[in-house]
Amino acid sequence: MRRFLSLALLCFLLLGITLNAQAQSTDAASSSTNDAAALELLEALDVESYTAKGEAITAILQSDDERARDWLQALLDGRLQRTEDGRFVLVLENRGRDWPVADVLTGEALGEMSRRDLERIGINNNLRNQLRSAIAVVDLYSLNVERRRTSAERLLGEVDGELVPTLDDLIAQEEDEQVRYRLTQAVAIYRAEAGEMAGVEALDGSLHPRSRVALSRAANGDDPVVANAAAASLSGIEQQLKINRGLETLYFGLSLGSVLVLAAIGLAITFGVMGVINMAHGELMMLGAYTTWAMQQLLPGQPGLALILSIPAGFMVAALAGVAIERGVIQFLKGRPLETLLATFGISLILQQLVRTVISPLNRTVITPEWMSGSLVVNDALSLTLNRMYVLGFALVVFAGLMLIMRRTRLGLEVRAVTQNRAMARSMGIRATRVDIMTFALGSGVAGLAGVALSQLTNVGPNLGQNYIIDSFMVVVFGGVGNLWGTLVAGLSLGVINQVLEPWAGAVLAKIIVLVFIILFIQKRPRGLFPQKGRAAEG
Amino acid sequence: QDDDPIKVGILHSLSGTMAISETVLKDTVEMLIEQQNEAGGLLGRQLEAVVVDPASNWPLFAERARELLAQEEVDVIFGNWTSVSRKAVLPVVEELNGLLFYPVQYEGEESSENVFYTGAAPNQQAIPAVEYLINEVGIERFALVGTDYVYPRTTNRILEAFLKDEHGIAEEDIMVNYTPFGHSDWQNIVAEIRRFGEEGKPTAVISTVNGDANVPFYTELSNQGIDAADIPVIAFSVGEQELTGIDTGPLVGHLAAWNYFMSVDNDDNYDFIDAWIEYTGDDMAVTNDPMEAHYIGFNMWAEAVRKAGTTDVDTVKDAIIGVTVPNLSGGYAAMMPNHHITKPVLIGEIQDNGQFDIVWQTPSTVAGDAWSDYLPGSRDLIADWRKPMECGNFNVVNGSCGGSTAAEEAEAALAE
Amino acid sequence: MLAIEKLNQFYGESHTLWDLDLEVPAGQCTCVMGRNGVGKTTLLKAVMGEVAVKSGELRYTAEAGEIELTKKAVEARSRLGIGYVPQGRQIFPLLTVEENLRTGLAARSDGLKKIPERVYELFPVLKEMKHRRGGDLSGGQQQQLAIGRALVIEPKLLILDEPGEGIQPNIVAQIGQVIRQLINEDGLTVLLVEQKLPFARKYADRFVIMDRGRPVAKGEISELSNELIKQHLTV
Amino acid sequence: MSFLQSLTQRDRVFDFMAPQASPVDVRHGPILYMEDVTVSFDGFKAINNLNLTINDGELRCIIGPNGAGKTTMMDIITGKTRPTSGSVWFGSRHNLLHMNEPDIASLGIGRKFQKPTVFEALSVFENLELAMAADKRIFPTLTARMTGEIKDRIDDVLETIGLTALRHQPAGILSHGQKQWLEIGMLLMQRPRLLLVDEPVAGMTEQEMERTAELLTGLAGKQSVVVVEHDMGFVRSIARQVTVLHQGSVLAEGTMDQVSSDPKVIEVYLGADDEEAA
Amino acid sequence: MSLTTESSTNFWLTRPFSERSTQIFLGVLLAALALVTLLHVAVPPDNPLHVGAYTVNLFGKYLSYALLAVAVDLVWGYLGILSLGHGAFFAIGGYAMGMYLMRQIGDRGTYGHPVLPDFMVFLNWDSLPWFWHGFDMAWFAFAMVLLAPGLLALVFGFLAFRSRVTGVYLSIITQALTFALMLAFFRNEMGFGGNNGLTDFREIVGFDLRSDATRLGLFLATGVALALGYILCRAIVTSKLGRVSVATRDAEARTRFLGYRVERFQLFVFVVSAMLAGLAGALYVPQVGIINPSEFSPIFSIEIVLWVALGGRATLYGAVIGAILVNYAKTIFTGVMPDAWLFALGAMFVLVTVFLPKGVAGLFRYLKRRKREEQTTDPDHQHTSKEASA
Ligand SMILES: Nc1ncnc2c1ncn2[C@@H]1O[C@H](COP(=O)(O)OP(=O)(O)OP(=O)(O)O)[C@@H](O)[C@H]1O
Ligand SMILES: Nc1ncnc2c1ncn2[C@@H]1O[C@H](COP(=O)(O)OP(=O)(O)OP(=O)(O)O)[C@@H](O)[C@H]1O
Ligand SMILES: NC(N)=O
Ligand SMILES: [Mg+2]
Ligand SMILES: [Mg+2]
Repeated sequence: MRRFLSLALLCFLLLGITLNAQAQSTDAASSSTNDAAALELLEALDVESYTAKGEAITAILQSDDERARDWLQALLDGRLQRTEDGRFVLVLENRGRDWPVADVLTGEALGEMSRRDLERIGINNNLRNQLRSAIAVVDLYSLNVERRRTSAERLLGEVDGELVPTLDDLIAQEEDEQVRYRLTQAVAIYRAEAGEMAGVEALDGSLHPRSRVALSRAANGDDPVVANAAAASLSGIEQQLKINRGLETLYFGLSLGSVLVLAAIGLAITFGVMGVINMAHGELMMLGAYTTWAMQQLLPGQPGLALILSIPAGFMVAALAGVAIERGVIQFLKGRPLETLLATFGISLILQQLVRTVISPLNRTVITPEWMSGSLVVNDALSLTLNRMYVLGFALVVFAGLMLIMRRTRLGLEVRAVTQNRAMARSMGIRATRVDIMTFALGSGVAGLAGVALSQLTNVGPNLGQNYIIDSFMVVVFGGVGNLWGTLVAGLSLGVINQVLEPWAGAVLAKIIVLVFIILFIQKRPRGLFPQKGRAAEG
Repeated sequence: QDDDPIKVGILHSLSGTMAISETVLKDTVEMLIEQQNEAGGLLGRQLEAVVVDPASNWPLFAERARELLAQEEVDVIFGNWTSVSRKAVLPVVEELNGLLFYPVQYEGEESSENVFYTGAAPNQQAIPAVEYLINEVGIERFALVGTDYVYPRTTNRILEAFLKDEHGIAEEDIMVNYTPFGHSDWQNIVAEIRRFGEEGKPTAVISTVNGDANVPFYTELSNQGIDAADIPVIAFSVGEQELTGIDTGPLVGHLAAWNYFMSVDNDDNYDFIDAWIEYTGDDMAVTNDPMEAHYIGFNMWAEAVRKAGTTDVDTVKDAIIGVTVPNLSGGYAAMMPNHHITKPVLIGEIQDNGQFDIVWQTPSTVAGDAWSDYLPGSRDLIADWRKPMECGNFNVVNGSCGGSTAAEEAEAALAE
Repeated sequence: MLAIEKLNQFYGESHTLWDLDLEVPAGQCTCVMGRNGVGKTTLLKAVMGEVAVKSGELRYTAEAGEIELTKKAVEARSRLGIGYVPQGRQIFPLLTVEENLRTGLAARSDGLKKIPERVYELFPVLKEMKHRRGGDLSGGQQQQLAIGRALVIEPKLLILDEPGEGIQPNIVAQIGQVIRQLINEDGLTVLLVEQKLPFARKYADRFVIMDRGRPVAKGEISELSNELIKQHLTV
Repeated sequence: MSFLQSLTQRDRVFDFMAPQASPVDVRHGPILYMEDVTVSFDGFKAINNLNLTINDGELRCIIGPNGAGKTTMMDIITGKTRPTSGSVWFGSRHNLLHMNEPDIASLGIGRKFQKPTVFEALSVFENLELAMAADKRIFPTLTARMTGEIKDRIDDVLETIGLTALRHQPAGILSHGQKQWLEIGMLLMQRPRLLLVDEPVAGMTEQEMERTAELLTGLAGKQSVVVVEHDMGFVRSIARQVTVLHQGSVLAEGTMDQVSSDPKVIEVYLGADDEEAA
Repeated sequence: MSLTTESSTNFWLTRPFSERSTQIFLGVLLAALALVTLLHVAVPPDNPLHVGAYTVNLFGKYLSYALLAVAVDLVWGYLGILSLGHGAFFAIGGYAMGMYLMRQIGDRGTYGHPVLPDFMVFLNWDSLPWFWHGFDMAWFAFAMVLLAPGLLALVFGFLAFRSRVTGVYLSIITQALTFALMLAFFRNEMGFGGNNGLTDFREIVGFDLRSDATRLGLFLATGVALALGYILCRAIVTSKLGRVSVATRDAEARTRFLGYRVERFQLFVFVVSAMLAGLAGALYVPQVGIINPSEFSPIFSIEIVLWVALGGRATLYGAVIGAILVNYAKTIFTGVMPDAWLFALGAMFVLVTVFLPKGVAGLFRYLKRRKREEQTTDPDHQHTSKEASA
């Protein structure tokens, strides 16, 4: 399998034609005569045996049909299907019971068909690999730089001796820096594995895993000079990798931390500042997450836009729910903070079951928009996942916003006055009721925002809230109740500690250690990371 | 008396963490009962569902089971998902002599007189899946990733032994990792898997990750760019139901091993799916393996009742061994003397529509093995509930029935 | 300025204020006196609305005319120009001195955003300790803060519950002078609870002596004789 | 300490077996001795090189401007605040800086707080009961009985503080002045060697002030009393020796007449028209 | 708080018996125990009045929850420590009992190993871990039921109280404690059966756990334990120590200035409470037939607090009422309306908090006061009646 790519490339080259050259010379008139041949090619795919299918793929690759790439892509995506009357169709949208289809050969839309009447040309992972390689081969000659980059990348570790001269030619012709670099690297990997000094030298400092595999093979080779050079290269690379791994762990930690911060920051308002032990906080987050889902249902095909709109919408939905909770229950519990625990726990049960009954007990799918998936590649050994980077940034923005509101607006002052001495605050003319509503709405709304962010990382389901409530309280308390900075620092540091511990302790033990750490830390600082100091706090 | 409906207990969590998986099973049994009633009931009597909610709380499972058997006096129970809930219920059904049909794949190492295991035992899922990876895909390196509880632990132990002994896989080519329930931060583990797979050998992940932890797991896999073609993940707990909560686009090609897929091309299956969609009123509703298990279990029980002419537990228990009913994948399921059933093993690849494409299946059905051949303690045990053996853990080496007779003897001694 | 009529107040079952009548004339300082626990603080709280009254009327003369206070919410009362310095200081312990003062801005009708300089002039220690938390201040400093905070409102009616408590003598005298000054120059009305006779004698215009929840003697401050004191204030 | 010792000296292992605190050693005169004490809060020196000696049986008045550090000084003596530097001795045996609040309290230092703090959920009677000098370790407390003698004492104190009628009311409902009295009552129940009284007459009428004065002067001699007060009339009526604190250190010390004619004291504290307040 | 201080001159442990509330409580409890026994044993099964084994078992479970709630109320109601981790002590007591019951299985397990419990054979362990030794002896196991949670509470409490951790900080670290223990017990390496926990019990001190007589016995034993636990707690709260606790709850610092070593009082009460919780767990396990780490889950501990709050904090009998009420409601609701019972339970929590600020016990006291008020309606006598009511 490993060598399939070079094989395919070779056959392809032997034909001595490139598709893009071909594409120009083909005209529409010849397509009908081609259809019979094309049908034959496709027929060959509709067999039981995967080996036979593999051969059929090669045949398609070798044919000079300009639609070959599209067919292969359709096959790869599982959209190449057959109707009962033997027609090959392309499934345009395969969700639900009836799917819209189009004819593969003519491209003519055929309306919707029942999935019962369609039979898919199945592939397995082997064929998938083969297809990818095949497409890559075609793409190596593509005019599109992106496609060339992808296919050059695929060549790493897949090159064999026969291919080297061809690749050297390609390198000479290639204009794009990146494609050239990858192709050079691909050749170097082959050479290093073959024990050639040139290969080893070219791979020095390369962080790509394939290079490392090649170098370690070279290091075990017979020629002591090459082996030594390879070993030296390797140890240099290991050093680099260690640094990269450290950075990666830090990133993991900050990103886990940002999730904790997001989950906790709303609670830092409702619990930390207002003193309401809000057990329904998690369910408010859940509402935010479901809002994202609902948005995506409302705007099918535009997951990104839906996600962006979910930010204000999630805030509003959760904030309104917060207002309802405050008006309906919490206002009657003034001065009885512990009772809020009881009531909000009841509310959280109700909200959970409400979602189960009204929507579904099952998780909902929230789609990650294109621009949020994948990673930002820093180098071959370090890439930062984009969705988490967005979440990290989002958490910081939300934090900064809250900080501004609490520090710079009158609401911040008034809510603190009201919680510290309600009667006196009212005597000073502060509208305590309004302050309560607004603050609770703010805290709840932020929970909603957290839910929007979480929908990109984890399950959107009725249990979402339950999974975060304990952690949230822990972060708020660990940071020091009533201190927003504390929440930020606590969340981020717990995240980092957890991720640093995880590789050597395992996920379960790491969690236990973090909990024990919290217990011991509180012994040292009985009022959290950033305690309220002085007479005032001691009361 | 004879006109009284036959009571069918349904013991699935409708709230709490397991509701996500179990609610549909409750609906499935209710649907099957409805269908049966439309077809005239059983023995001329109507069936009546008795639904309770054990709320994902294990002691509550025991309590509800006792209520079903002692208060409601149901004739049979369909229920449970997690092994721990089954363990909690087991003493109750044994004491009150009930019938329990358990529909979920599990770790084996159990055979009770009163329980019928319609889900897969490890030899009906894990072992064939690994055979597939080695023989068909050419995998040489395995990351065993699971949730930290008994089912993954056992499965992985069996697999480790199997990989080393039968396929000569080296210690360093096996990586094992456990995470807590509901684990949501997979960054480190996925990075570790990625590095594990970058060493040059074809690598696969065998996932016994349970329930809610799967969504963040797969999300992280796709974000860190782990593609099914590079490092395929084969899962034993991810079915169509779980996929409804995941954006499957990036997961295409990852695998699952089950005994049934919704995509099975078979008319019985299409009828079942249509009935299900109609019953739920949801066009998007999916079916999955434990649902099929209940379908088989329900039909087996109905068949046994018909055969016995009564719902009496002891009679049905004897009658059901050997009963064979069609499964949904075009074959037949038979109840074995060890209270496990025969099942085909299917490997499917995830499609971007949330369905599985079946890429491989065992040539014939596999009989469930209550006691694993790969574990030292259980190698010598067999279960056979036919007369005269009537034992769930017969030790073939010393030729005696393990704990059960000892217990009976003690009981007898106490009674005197 | 404020006329109280037939005021009855209960704490649970215990009847604290009994059919209380009281007149607080505008532009004057009325001093309420009485032994511990007779209901002085309760009376002031009833005026502020911090405790609910069972029956009676509180007629307050504001710029807009006469207003029945019992129907007004607490926060509305301060917006009508009533400043309150409660017993026991009741500052916000975790707010800084400055923030404590800023809370008073809520009740101002002119929407002023800055703390009037006059407050700092009167209590320079507050300016010095602007950024310290209120709860960290010494007892006397807190008392000064409480008075300063009430003055931020620029009240028409100032209610003071033992304002001199815990304050050093020269500042007590100064507070007295400021009160007089505000009364004389700005026409402020003051309702004062005070136990210390010298202070009352020096700065109040009228006195009311309370016992068991009702006034038992009242008059011009000059009429406050040792006789009366013996009769009502001795235990 | 050897293992054996640790077994025999079980009072060091199990606190509830420890004997009552050893008596105060006042053979050398002073019962309280503060030397070079400094406290700073984030750089602000609330107490600055304070030196103060209280003799056994003395009644000492301490006055000084708001924020002079009077309350902070009491906080140091009772273990609430740890000084930045300096030493504080109770008698010549007990270094108070090495002890925590309950240890210091059981040595015989009682305190009335500036802001009255009582146990609001407990009745007036129970407040006094808890304050009473008694064995305050766990098991004696658990098995303590209410004897007639104890009841009589509490009744006496209730009489003194004028709260007999409210004895079964929760202390939370008391008026401000009543709480002040209750705190004084708790102090009396405690029978400490040294009483620290922070502003005892705030919110009291002239007559109540006189009663308090009598009470405190009556205690002096048997017990040592330190009074902080801003009411000059009251101070004059009880004071023998007066210490003036200013900015955390002693500004003046002497009899009331000496102090009140001191121009520095007049400037920072009394003000020009002190005669009114007197 | 109507503490009858003056009459309480007798021995501290017998003091509660002179209280009316305790008399009523014990009377009701013993009557209930007797009634259930009678209806179970003497009334034939086909009679509608017959109480079945299922119900007896259910009541036994409620009673052990009630004891647990009493333990929580002791620390929360009277000491002001909101423990969100009491489930840990309950579970540890339960595990101690579970280990004993596992050892009682002997060679009757599925693998027939004479010493090792099934899950150890299954995990391929060759010998019993050290901490399992001794649990084959009833006296040792029963001692551990009290000592193990007591010891954990002692160590944990010692650290926390010494450092003066209070309020939410204390609540959260108790929660962290139980959370950490839950994760630890989930681990198979811990040697407690992992997620599956301990099950399949056969007999207890020689009695078959599956017989109705044993079940009745366990129910009665739990009832007696509840009565004794209640009396002990009552004795503590009516003693001077109880008043010190309340003082600590309201003004911890002030209590220190009176010479009480607050942290030791807290520790004492906390340990007593943990032991009672452990006892409750030990009685719970044989009745429900399983112990698994989910008893350690923080949500369970929060639920316990909810029972207490719902019944009425700081009354003890309120805790009992709350525990029984909530769990009975759960039983009923999950059976009668399996799809919607969370709505009912959630609504119950909300309504009780809003309309019964002092819980169900508060309602009782309110009704009692109303009755008394009706007897003395003369408004002029209000002052005197107030004093008389004290
Ligand atoms: N924790 C603290 N943080 C900052 N400053 C403090 C703190 N505690 C006390 N101070 C300051 O220390 C000074 C001394 O306070 P202290 O309470 O001892 O004064 P005092 O002499 O008792 O005054 P008063 O007569 O007003 O009661 C004050 O200026 C106060 O603001
Ligand atoms: N919350 C309350 N509940 C019940 N009774 C209360 C409450 N607050 C005060 N009281 C009682 O009401 C009476 C009057 O209290 P109030 O505080 O008005 O007295 P006061 O005249 O201000 O006394 P002082 O001079 O001591 O401040 C007192 O007997 C007090 O015990
Ligand atoms: N049996 C299981 N999957 O717990
Ligand atoms: Mg007052
Ligand atoms: Mg002071």
